[in-house]
Amino acid sequence: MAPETLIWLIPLPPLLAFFLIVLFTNKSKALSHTIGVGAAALSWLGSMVIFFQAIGVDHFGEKIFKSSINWLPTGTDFLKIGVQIDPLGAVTLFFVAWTIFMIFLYSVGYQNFGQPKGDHDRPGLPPHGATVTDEHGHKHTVLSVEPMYSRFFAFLALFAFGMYVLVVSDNLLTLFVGWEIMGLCSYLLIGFWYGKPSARNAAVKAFMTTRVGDVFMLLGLALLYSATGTLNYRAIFYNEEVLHSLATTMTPVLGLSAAGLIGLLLFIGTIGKSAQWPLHVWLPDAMEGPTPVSAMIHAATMVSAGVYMVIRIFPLVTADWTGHGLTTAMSVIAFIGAFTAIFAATIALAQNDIKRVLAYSTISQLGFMIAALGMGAYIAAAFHLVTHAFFKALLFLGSGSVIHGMEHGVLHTGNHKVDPQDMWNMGGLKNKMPITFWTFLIGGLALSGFPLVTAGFWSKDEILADAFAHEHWTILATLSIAALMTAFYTMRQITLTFLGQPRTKEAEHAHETPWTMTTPLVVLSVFAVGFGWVGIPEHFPGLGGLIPNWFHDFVGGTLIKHPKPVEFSWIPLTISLVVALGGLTLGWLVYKDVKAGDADPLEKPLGFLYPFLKNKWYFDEFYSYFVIKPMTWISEVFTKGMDQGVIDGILHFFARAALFIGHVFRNYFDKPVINELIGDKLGAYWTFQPAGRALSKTQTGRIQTYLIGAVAVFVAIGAALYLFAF
Amino acid sequence: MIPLSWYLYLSAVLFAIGLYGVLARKNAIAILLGIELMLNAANINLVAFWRYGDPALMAGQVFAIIVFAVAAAEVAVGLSLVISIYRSRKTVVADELDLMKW
Amino acid sequence: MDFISTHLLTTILFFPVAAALVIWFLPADQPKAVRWTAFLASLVPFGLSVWLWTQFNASQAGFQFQEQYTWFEAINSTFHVGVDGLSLTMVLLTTLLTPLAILASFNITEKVKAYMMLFLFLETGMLGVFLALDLLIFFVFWEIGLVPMYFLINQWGSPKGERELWGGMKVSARNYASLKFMVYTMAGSLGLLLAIQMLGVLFQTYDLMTLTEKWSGFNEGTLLGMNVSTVKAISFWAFTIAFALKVPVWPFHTWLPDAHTEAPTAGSMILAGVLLKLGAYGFLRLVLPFYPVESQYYAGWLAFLATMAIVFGAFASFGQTDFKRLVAYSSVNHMGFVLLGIAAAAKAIGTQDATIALNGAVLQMFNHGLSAAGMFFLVGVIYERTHTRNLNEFGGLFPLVPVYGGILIFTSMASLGLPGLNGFVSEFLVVRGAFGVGYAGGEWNYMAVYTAIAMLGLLFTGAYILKGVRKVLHGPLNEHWAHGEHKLTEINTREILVMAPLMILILILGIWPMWMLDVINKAMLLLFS
Amino acid sequence: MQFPVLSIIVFAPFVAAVIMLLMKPEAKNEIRVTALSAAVFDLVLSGWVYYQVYMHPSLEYQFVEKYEWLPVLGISLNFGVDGMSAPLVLLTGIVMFTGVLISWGIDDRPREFFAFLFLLAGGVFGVFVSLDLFMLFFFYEIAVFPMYLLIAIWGWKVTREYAAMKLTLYLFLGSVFSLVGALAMVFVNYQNTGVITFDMLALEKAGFSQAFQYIWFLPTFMGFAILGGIFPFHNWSPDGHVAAPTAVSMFHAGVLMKLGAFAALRVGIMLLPEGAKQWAWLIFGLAMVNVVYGAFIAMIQQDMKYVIGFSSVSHMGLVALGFATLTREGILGAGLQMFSHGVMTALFFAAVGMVYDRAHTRQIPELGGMIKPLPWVGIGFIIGSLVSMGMPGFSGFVAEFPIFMGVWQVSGLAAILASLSIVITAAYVLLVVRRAFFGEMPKQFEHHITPITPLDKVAIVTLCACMVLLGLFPGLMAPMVSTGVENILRLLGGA
Amino acid sequence: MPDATQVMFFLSAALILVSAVLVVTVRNLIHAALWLIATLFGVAMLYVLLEAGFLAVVQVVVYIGAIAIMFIFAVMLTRRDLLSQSPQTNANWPVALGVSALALVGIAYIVRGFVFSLERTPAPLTGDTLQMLGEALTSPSLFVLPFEVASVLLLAALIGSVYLAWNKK
Repeated sequence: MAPETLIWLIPLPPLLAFFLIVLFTNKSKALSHTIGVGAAALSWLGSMVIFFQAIGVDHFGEKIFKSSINWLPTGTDFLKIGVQIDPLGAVTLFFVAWTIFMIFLYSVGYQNFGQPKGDHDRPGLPPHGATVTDEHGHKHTVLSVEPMYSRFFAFLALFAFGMYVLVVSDNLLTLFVGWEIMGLCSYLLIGFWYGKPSARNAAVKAFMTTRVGDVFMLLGLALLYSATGTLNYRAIFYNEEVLHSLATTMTPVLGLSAAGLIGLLLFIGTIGKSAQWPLHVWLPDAMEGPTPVSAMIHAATMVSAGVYMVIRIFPLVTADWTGHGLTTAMSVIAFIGAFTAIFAATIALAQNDIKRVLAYSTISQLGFMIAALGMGAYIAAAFHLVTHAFFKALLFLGSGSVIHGMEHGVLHTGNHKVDPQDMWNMGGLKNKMPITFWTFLIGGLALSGFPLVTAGFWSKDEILADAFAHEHWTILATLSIAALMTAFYTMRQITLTFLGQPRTKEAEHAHETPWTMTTPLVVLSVFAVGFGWVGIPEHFPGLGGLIPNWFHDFVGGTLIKHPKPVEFSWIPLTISLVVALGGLTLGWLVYKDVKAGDADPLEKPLGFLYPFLKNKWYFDEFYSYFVIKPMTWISEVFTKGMDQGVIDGILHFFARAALFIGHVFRNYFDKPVINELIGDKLGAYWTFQPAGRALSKTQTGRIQTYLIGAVAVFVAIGAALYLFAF
Repeated sequence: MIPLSWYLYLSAVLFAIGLYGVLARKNAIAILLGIELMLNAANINLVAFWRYGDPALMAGQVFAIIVFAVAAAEVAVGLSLVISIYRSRKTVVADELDLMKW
Repeated sequence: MDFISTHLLTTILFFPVAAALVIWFLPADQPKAVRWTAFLASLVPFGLSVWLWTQFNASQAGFQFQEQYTWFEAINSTFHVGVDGLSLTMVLLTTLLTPLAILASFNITEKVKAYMMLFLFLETGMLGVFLALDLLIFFVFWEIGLVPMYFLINQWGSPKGERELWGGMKVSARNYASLKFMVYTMAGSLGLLLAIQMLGVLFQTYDLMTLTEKWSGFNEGTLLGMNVSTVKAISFWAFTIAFALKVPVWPFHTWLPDAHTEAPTAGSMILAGVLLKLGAYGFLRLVLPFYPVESQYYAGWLAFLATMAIVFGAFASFGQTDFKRLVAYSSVNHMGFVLLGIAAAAKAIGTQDATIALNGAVLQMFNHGLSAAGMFFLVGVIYERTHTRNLNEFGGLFPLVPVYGGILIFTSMASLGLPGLNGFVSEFLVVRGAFGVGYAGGEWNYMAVYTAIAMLGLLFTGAYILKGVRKVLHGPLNEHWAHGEHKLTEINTREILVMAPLMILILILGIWPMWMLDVINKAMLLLFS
Repeated sequence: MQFPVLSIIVFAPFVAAVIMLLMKPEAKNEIRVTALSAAVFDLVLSGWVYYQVYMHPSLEYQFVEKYEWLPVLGISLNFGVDGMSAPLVLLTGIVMFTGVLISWGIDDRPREFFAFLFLLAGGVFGVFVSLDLFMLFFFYEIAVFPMYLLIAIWGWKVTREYAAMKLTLYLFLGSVFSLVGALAMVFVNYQNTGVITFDMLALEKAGFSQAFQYIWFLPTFMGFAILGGIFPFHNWSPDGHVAAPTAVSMFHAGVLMKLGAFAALRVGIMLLPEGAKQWAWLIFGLAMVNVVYGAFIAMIQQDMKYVIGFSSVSHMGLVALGFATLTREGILGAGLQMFSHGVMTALFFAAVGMVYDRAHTRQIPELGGMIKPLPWVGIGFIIGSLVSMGMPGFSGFVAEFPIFMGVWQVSGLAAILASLSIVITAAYVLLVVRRAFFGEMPKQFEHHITPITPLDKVAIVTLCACMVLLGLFPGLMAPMVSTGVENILRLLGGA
Repeated sequence: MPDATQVMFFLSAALILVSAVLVVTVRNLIHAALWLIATLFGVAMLYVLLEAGFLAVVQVVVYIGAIAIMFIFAVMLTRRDLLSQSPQTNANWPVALGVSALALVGIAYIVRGFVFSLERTPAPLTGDTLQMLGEALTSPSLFVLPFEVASVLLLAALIGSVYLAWNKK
């Protein structure tokens, strides 16, 4: 079928899966995950077809796959929505499809499919494990299946749907739709174990924090739409004069050009979604969700979506950019990115939770990409996005596997105090779970940019090279230090987790996880290594040119002005080599012989910094103090003080006033004046009663007196008649 | 010969006198007497008009007769009233008969 | 049939009354019969209005299916009804929600007859407002709608609850609420009444179309000793306040939380679903056409009020511990967007941005009708089971009532404006339109600022919605509801049947709003350009 | 010589009264039946008259009958109805009918009660239809006089003497003023034309001098307006309402006050149009006070009858207001309001009476939950209150709306002020409804509230029907009234 | 120079008036009754002058013979007052006087302005007036009805007075 049609179809299977599971099959776990994984597979298949068709076309950038339809009538014309796959879309689709598929597969194992039902498991809480008796009659506890197994896959499917929509859409509106749907899913999945207050709060936090970004993004959309009359990528970003006019029209806001303003507004959306400083706080808490979800969020979907969007709007941000120096928007972006990169890295140094370390590493890696975009390194950013997606997914799934293994141990010893995620409880898992170890190692190396082999090296190196080439020294410096730290904490993590001796009984009883979980690890580790090779710079000594810099050529086609690759220089290469290897060795040296119960070796040297870092620079406290509290307070004021106090007060005042007036009228005027004075006194008492008394004298009751009157009157009337009538 | 007006004036005066009697006298019977006078005054008029009008028409006389009858009736009833009142109240003084004053 | 097709509107309009009269003669001791009669009867207008929708020709200018009968010729007022795209949408909403509301109130046990009759009367009252093409008739129905609602709140409202007035004087909350609702609204419509009278005196007619052209054209000279512009300004505010009160717009909104909270479930469904729309409809049908100049001049104020409504509404809603109050305030917040759209349109009437804003506003009216009704119903469902609305007494109910939880989340997301569900489309259009107006041709004006602030409100919308969901469904399970006689029962089929149409529409409108927006859009184009 | 329907309508009650007085006082049921049949008879006839006038609208008086009565003084029994009076004739018929129905239970000398009631009714009919000034007064006094006895004998023990005397004094005092005014007209007319006539149609054409009209309008109009409850002289009416027995209150508020307003219109405005124009401002002002003042006072009353009494003051104020505008809409509205308010208060008092007969209190705080035992009464009262708050769809709105239109033409500010009363009215009637008919029923009333009789139901339904019908189809009355209005405007020189 | 009839008239008139005045003034009721008789007699004389012989007879017979005597009886029956020496006129007799005078003036005025001449001479009588009277009283075309009414009146009065005066002890 025509690729366009196919593209339309790609997002649908997950959606259908969602509805099928929610509405019908949620009773049957097997059916549900079959549907879920099947749907993922279908989308994956479709994506692959599209991807390969896309790379089949040369100069794909000019003749992309797109089709669109009218969606909203806006006065005389229509707001169109549609799908499109351009080079950027294609690669995104590629890694998204892979990671999502892998994560689905992984989830089956992670949620303990096939395991018995938990003894006292309850929906909304992580499974506690179930006791089984084996053939020897030994009772022992094993992992129990997730009570909301089907629902998990439903949400996951919805999540996937959101991401696919975002990727295939040809305009920012539908992108936003997918974007928000993912927001919902992150909410649902982070709060998957809503029974835990921490999870519940994390979910709300995630949703709200990202929503802060989304609101501004929506504003940006509205502005862009009003400015250009469309939201279609091609119509805006692939259109010189539109970009130019946007760049030249000035706005009252901080002297930004319309392009810049819109760019920044949209970028705030990214800050939220991609957890850039200062809206990064939700991402670590998002670890409350089941690990596949973390992988989903961090690697495959949400956070990548943020970066993806910035890459999309790159032409807007860089509109009328001469190539040296930075536009205001760009510098803002670059600053945020760079700062986030180092800031997150520092925090990661002091974390003990295996997943949180990864979380902060994600933040900092995203910082890298954003910084790259900020300084105009389009390709590099995109490249790092893809590679990062792969190895970060790998790392998360790996850590999930570790945790799973640890849980085994925990169940075995039955000591539930032990936190299976705390790296200090681990150690020496290398032999217990080899596959996990090796894949995790690959991932870790990729993350820290281990030279030449790993994908991470190539992409990160490219960023540094770009920074160097365009002489953004500060950025270069910052990123380099960040990279150093990255390598350091990665090694710290690996060492603490896998190397050395088990520091706890649980660690000793951990063991390898089922194939459903290990297979994805293997697959992803392949990409974590291999995907770097498609983007090796032309002039790289030795390797350069063995494989053409395919990624650069291909993705570069997305833009009108095909960005020219930076010329090779040794300095950034050395830097990246040094930081990577240096960091790794340093980490290994520091942590190689940590014993159970030891304090973190960094604690002493860092001094007061350590708690500061450990507490994430106290950002959560800061927010709860300066944002949450005031907000609740204000709402209190509005309801109690404003509505029921002032406004209702006024109303009640009117009511009382009316009553009072009535009271005054009646008791101070009507009764005394009208009734008493005029009516009774003046009328009756002073007039009628005297008159009556006077007249009553005439009423003698004697017939003759009456008779006299009668005759008199008769005569009188007679006289009158006589006078008038005759 | 006598002009009609003489009769008329005469009856007028007689009527007035009777009226005065009716209005001024204390005693119930005296009041009745006054009424008699007035009736007679009327009668004089009737007959006088008969005579001076068209004698062929007997209206004047007829009504005079009817007045007699009325007078008789009036006296009969009146007096019997007086008597019954006298029985109950032991008086026939009109002034004392002021039950009408409520 | 021929009669019906020629008298379609009057049939739709008065069928409920007829049904109510029929119900009157049903035995009072047969609530079942009464309920079902009411329900089926209320389905008829729905069917008819769907048919009306199909028969309606969107691209034809002016009103269709007009009917006109002499009514009060002594003051030149006729009974004149007709529909255009705007009223058609609202009619559809009304006739859709009424059966659902009636179905939702099947659990009413006391005075069922009266209840159902009132409901049907209410439907007629609301429909009348939407259909009227005569200002006087408009007002008649406008006011008459209050009566049934007053008694619904006063009689079938939540029996518990007290409201403290001045001096420690306490009154039962539902009495307070109902009286406040009635008197407040009447007071609000006083200005409207007076203005209408003035127009009638001025032009000796109440026909909407005639008035529209005459009044909006009538610009110089003096009136009542003031020059026309002043008079027009005053009467503009008279209209505005009357409608703003109904919408309701901050600061005229305080009747709403009380009324909503005390009203019976179905009552609040209709109240939020349709009655609030009357106000917005008034803006679109009367204020903008009558006062193009004034509304443009005062658009800033309208926008200000709208923004206030959005932000304060959101904040206030977030501050609630009473679930129903929370939802009630959310109405303030959502209707704020309608007004924002209207204000934007007023500012730049006739432009494309204005049209977009209006599309958004009207669609938002419809959407809010769906989602708010749904939310109130869901609150009602849980209230009926737990007899409390205090959010702090819930918690972690999700495992007990997964289906209910699912539906609740779905509906909340709709009202939160999640893309893919209806709320988003309309809110986006409003924001887009308003911003477009604020950014007309590279020229910036206050509308942009207001829009920006309104977006802040949108953020807090999320906050309170999530607060609601979080407090009810998530978190550690409040064991009180887990077992024993308090055990929370799952939402039953009837209730699901009430929700189903709403949810389906919410979804459809979210994904494919074209079918409705097209009608609205054409209407707006015909009306305002 | 057509069928003398009007004189039959007028005299039937008198005849009925005489017949009843001749019946044995023990034969209560026979008496009641007689009363009822007479009432129905009149109702039917007046309905027929109404129908005829409705069917053949014309500016002329219809069903005109003229019998010499005292030709020497130009007094004749001269009957006729126009668009203004026909509704009032119908109203009287209705109130008479319902009044008889709801006073069925009166056990204390029903013979005299009904006799006096019918005297009253006959007088009222007479006033509405007579085109002869003298006859108008004649019937006016006949109508006012029985009130005294009805209140003093059958009234509420506590205040009946006071109220009865007060009422009589006020009304006679008023009528004296008007009488003087009327006689002045007749004499002046005699001097001008050398003809003594009390024929109003003739007097309309008399063309009194400006000065004369300026002088005499006020006493004439105010004299009657007192019975219409105009402001400084309104106080007899609430006290009277409170003291009067139910049926009498119905007549009193329902018809008598209209009597005043109507006579004020007929004699005051129609005979002295110039004076009316001259003094309109004063009447307008007083009426404004009525409207607002009455509403405010009604709001703080605790006694249901007082509430309604003062609401009547307020509503009759609207009538006077309508007159005082001297505009087509205003007078039209006033005409409608007379009917609407008549029916409404009749219903109100009927309802209150029914409650009072059972609960033996009218104090709102002591009542409650009455709608459970007395659903019909409650619904009736509710409809009444909707009418009185000018709720569209009921007659009150149809009547008040044109009045306000008229007021607008005089002064926008006044319109705004007066409209205040609408809200206040809404507030207090709703409060009454809620406190008296809803809420908790006090213990002592449990099982003591007997259901109302079918007759009462008939009464309630009749009255409600009128209000709703008129509210939904103003066309049933407005056109007719507007012919009457044309008539008046013609006299006012087409204002 | 007055002719015989005039003289007769003056005499009787004088008799009538004087006695009438005495009737209403004298204190003793017996005398008053007696003076009444005198008055009635004078009236009878006038009848003669007016050539109404029958009436004159009836006057004498019925009035003087019956009525006047009845008065005397009545007076006797209520004799207690006869002894009272208190004035026989009530407090406001002057008013009474004035009013009656007024009445007199009124009547006199009317008589004066009378339409036809008061100076005409009576036509000579033709035929038997007594017979004519009889026919007038009996012929249905004339006055039989008033006559019958009068008789019924008499009867009623008769029964009534009997009933009233009946001593119920």
